[in-house]
Amino acid sequence: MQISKIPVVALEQLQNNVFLLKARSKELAEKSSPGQFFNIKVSDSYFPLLRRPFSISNVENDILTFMFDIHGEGTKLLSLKKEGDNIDLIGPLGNGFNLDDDFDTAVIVAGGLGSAPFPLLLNKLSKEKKVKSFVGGRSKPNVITWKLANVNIATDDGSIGFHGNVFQLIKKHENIFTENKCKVFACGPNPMLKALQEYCLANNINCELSTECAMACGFGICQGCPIESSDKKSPYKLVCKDGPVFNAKDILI
Amino acid sequence: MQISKIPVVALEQLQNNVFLLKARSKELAEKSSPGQFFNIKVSDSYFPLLRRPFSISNVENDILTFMFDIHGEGTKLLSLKKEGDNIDLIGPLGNGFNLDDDFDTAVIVAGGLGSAPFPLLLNKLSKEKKVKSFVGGRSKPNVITWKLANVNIATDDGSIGFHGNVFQLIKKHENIFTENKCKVFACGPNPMLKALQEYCLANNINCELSTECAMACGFGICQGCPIESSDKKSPYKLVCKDGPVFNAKDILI
Amino acid sequence: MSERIDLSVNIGGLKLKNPVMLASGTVGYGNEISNFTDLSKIGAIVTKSVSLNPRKGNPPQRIVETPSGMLNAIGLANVGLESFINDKIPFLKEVNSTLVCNIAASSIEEYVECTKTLDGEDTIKGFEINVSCPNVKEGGLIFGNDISSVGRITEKVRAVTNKPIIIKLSPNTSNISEFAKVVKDEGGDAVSAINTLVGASFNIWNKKPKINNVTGGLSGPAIKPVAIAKVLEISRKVDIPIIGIGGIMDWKDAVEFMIAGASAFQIGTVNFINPNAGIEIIEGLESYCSQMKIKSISELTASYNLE
Amino acid sequence: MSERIDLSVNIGGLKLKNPVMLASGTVGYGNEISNFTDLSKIGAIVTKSVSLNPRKGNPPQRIVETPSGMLNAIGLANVGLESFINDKIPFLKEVNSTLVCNIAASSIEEYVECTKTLDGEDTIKGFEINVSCPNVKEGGLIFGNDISSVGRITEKVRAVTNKPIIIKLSPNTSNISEFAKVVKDEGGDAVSAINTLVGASFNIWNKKPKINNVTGGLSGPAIKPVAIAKVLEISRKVDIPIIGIGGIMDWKDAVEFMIAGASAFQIGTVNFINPNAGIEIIEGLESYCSQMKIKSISELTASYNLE
Ligand SMILES: Cc1cc2nc3c(=O)[nH]c(=O)nc-3n(C[C@H](O)[C@H](O)[C@H](O)COP(=O)(O)OP(=O)(O)OC[C@H]3O[C@@H](n4cnc5c(N)ncnc54)[C@H](O)[C@@H]3O)c2cc1C
Ligand SMILES: Cc1cc2nc3c(=O)[nH]c(=O)nc-3n(C[C@H](O)[C@H](O)[C@H](O)COP(=O)(O)OP(=O)(O)OC[C@H]3O[C@@H](n4cnc5c(N)ncnc54)[C@H](O)[C@@H]3O)c2cc1C
Ligand SMILES: Cc1cc2nc3c(=O)[nH]c(=O)nc-3n(C[C@H](O)[C@H](O)[C@H](O)COP(=O)(O)O)c2cc1C
Ligand SMILES: Cc1cc2nc3c(=O)[nH]c(=O)nc-3n(C[C@H](O)[C@H](O)[C@H](O)COP(=O)(O)O)c2cc1C
Ligand code: FES
Ligand code: FES
Repeated sequence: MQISKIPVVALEQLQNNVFLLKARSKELAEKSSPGQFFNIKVSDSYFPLLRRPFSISNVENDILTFMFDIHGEGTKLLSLKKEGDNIDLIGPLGNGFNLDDDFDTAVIVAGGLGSAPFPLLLNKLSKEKKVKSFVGGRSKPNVITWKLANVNIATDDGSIGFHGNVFQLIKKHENIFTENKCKVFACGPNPMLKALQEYCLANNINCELSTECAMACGFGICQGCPIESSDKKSPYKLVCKDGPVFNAKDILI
Repeated sequence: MQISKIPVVALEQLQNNVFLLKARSKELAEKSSPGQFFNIKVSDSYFPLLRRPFSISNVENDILTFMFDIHGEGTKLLSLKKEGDNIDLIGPLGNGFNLDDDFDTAVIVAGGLGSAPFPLLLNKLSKEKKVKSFVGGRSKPNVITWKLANVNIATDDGSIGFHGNVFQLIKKHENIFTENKCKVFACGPNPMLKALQEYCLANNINCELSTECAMACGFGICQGCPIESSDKKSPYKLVCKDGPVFNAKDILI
Repeated sequence: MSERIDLSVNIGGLKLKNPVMLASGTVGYGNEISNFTDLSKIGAIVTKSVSLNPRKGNPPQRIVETPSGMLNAIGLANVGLESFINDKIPFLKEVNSTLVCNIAASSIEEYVECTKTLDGEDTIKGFEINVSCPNVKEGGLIFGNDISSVGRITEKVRAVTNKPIIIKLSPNTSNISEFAKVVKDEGGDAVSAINTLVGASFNIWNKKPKINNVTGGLSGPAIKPVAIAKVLEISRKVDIPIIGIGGIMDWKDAVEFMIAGASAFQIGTVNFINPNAGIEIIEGLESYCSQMKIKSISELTASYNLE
Repeated sequence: MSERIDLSVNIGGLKLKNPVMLASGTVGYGNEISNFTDLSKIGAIVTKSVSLNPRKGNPPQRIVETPSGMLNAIGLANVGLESFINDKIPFLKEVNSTLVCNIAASSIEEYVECTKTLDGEDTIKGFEINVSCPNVKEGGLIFGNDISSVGRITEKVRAVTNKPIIIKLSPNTSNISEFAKVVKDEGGDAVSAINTLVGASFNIWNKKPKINNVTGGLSGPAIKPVAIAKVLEISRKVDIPIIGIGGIMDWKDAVEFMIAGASAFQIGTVNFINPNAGIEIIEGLESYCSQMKIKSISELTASYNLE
């Protein structure tokens, strides 16, 4: 957890509106684990004022990759970075996915940009584990399968893969949960996370959810990013510090 | 006077901290006259909020040139423009130099970036007129003589040319005012303009001064840019609309 | 295209073809800005504050940029009532846009005198009474931050005109809705909110204020959240039409003000940067309404959902 | 290098090694930010507002970015007095930075109780009394915008401690200097100005407020000109030490506040973006002073030149 300035080595367009920002830092590459994020300063001025949080999408040798789409002013500026620029970032931040649990099959569930953290996760996953990925999107161009394995696709409009949402698709493959010792790793829009959470809790499936929330600091000093704890007596948890990855049983979405 | 978006054709470093921004517009090139300015939007967002005013430095065919140094946030952003970008600008604005008076010798007086408007002036000046230029700067790197003719240089530190300020240099060449029918055209810091104004009024020399002032709109709607009129009874004049070039006898500096 | 959207609004009797008004002090008297934009399409023009006698205004420096904003201390520079009528109204008449005349004064009598004199001008469809200029020694905030003065000004001006009266409120107070309440009680037709916030800025090298007047009025995007909160406060507490002002740069900002309670809105600082902003906002409003299936823009006013 | 510049300041009895303070609510209890910056070099840390009992704070969304600013409605989420003493003070003790404890409350009795309880903690060198939080239903601005409440709170808190008392003032008022005056009259040692401005923002697609609490507090560079004007107003009218707060991003902003009248200053929002800003500001102040031939930074306070 530190402030660093590291050089951009490439800004690539992965597809459509999705970009990959690659930057070099041996030290940060070594420290990063799947599900953690960096809080990135997108401009040299104080406009936009706040940093923007992005998951670490992948690490290859000393290259960190971030995956993003153009959403507003901040991501637009990020998409203009080019080789040779320096980016100023804080991290790695937060608690990522826990890969040490007892499971034999990793079930990846991603909606839209929710695919971002999983290349690194698969990278770090022990080679003995099986992987099953479910990836959803509005339409074909929104489906991101970059570096995922064993992918099943769902689109709202049916333009590719299953016609429906990713949760419905998973239900069609329910048998994997009975046939394997699964752990679910999910990232995507709240309705998706919520449906998945309910399902996993009801069926006693180990499940981790990567959550999102507006953030100011990203490291626990502003209290801007609360998420309701499932333990009604305890106060809010902080997405940036206690998360962004939570076990499905620990939070209310 | 209109809002235009025109393509940048080049961003060149003239010297040291001085840049030339070249952009193409046949229409604006035709409309521009020496001493007028454009109010340029330096970014695509509303940060910085206000446009930045720049004199038209030169016009060659359909290419407009602006000359600037990096002063603050706005000029820094401007220096990052590159071929293919579009710039959004309002103008040509204001009243420029009057070249139709009765004179045979144009005496150009420029301090620092005050050299900016004179390439176009010389360009438009009838070929019969003689030109004599006096250019001052703090030190050698601050002296800008781009496209000027018959240049005499003064530097505060004596690193090139006369050791002293440009006004002292002119006094050493006083004879030009008696030997010719001169008109003085001046642009530069206020103390320079003030000294020159006093001198020209005392010696009955026709003299036009290009003035500067913080501006919001640049075209007369905000009243942000007053300059004292020498006619005590009349209210302020507006630098953007009534100027930026004024006859030395019309204003108080 | 879908059926025509009704953009017209009625602000306490002031009928406009659309809710876009150009704010006082940011369009002069219309001449210069008409080079850049079609004033006949704009809902209304609010003229630069006029006072009984001409005012020279403050010495320079009058403006300075701040983060996402600007400070100004123009000091109500204006041509005075007589020249306004003789020299400025004729052009404004031609423009074919609804005209609201903004009046500033340093005494209640002066407000009354100006209003009375201008009441006969057909071209003027309403008055905006500026009780909130932060940049003059007399009048200005001494009135604007005192509830009873605002009440008395409203009452006295009401007595001399039947045209719509809008009182332009100061944000430099903790209870703007109480000011709106007194305006309503004394017969005012609407309030406009907000005028600029008092601000200052120093040059750290010579320790002088950057604005010659020491303090100035802060405008632009920086103040938008404050302005939205003020409009919302009035909307929740007082039943009076509100004209929202403060940091509107585009149609999205304008929609935000209407949701927060405004019946119409004014754009100020943006005119300096994009003098055609008003027209672009009208276009943006139209497509927003058609996307949201809003038939009449007035449905938007105070449509906030606070659960 | 030239001779050492004296950066120490004395704010009504509160002695700091330099004028840089980290603002309440923007450094938590010091732990997390200590990963990024050397807290032992900072003039003082002002802790997150503590109340008698723990507060859960407001439901999300608590923050939203605005042009050059942000709105927050944290709702004074804090661990409560007991846990503050037991769990947080020990870390803060180690840090070796001067500690100012910020107290928020919903009754005068609660202010008094908290101050009394904390008075015995040696680590705490002074109290900042927050009478100006815009984001809670009880207390907050109901106190902060009422002169007599501010007077009574100062008086009662004064009675239970001899340590320096700083009252943190609300900017959401037309006459901040009158509040500063009552603080002085009732025995307060200093004022800090400003807390956040009330602001709001709406999502135009679902018409809901972006901040769950509807309104929030505006901080960051957007408010700097307003804060400078408030500090200047107090400085010109009341003889009391002022701690300047609002939109300070770098040493230049800090110098501006000191010129405008501040004896010290606090940095808030900038910590979120650059958690090492405090140290960078100290370095900037040193080189500014040496350039300007200022031997002691306290010479800068209220050094404005208004001609
Ligand atoms: C822990 C975490 C990890 C993330 N990882 C990724 C990622 O790998 N790839 C990716 O594309 N996006 C990711 N996001 C979302 C990303 O931060 C936003 O898309 C981005 O901040 C949008 O900024 P903007 O200026 O383009 O949009 P604007 O809408 O203009 O931003 C305005 C404000 O809202 C905030 N904001 C907007 N959208 C979001 C959002 N979805 N979540 C949180 N804050 C938001 C911004 O940070 C900013 O403060 C992540 C968010 C979090 C919290
Ligand atoms: C009519 C006119 C013509 C000009 N022509 C030229 C030119 O040809 N070349 C050139 O380099 N400069 C020129 N200037 C000055 C130029 O506008 C400023 O250097 C520029 O605005 C600085 O912007 P910034 O953001 O880099 O500096 P900052 O200091 O960050 O700007 C802050 C604010 O102050 C204003 N400002 C700063 N310096 C000046 C100044 N000298 N005059 C007016 N406003 C200022 C800016 O416009 C901005 O609003 C001209 C100014 C005027 C009024
Ligand atoms: C340069 C300038 C001059 C102004 N002059 C006046 C004025 O004469 N009368 C008035 O009522 N308001 C005046 N205002 C205030 C604006 O009408 C408006 O209330 C304010 O600028 C906030 O809106 P904005 O953020 O869109 O600019 C002026 C504002 C600016 C920036
Ligand atoms: C997220 C956040 C939380 C805050 N919490 C508190 C608080 O608990 N108590 C307090 O007195 N001020 C609080 N403040 C106000 C700051 O201390 C400071 O007065 C304000 O942010 C203006 O300074 P800035 O512009 O440097 O941020 C908070 C500000 C922010 C942004
Ligand atoms: S973003 Fe600041 S505490 Fe989480
Ligand atoms: S800059 Fe607006 S009137 Fe001159």
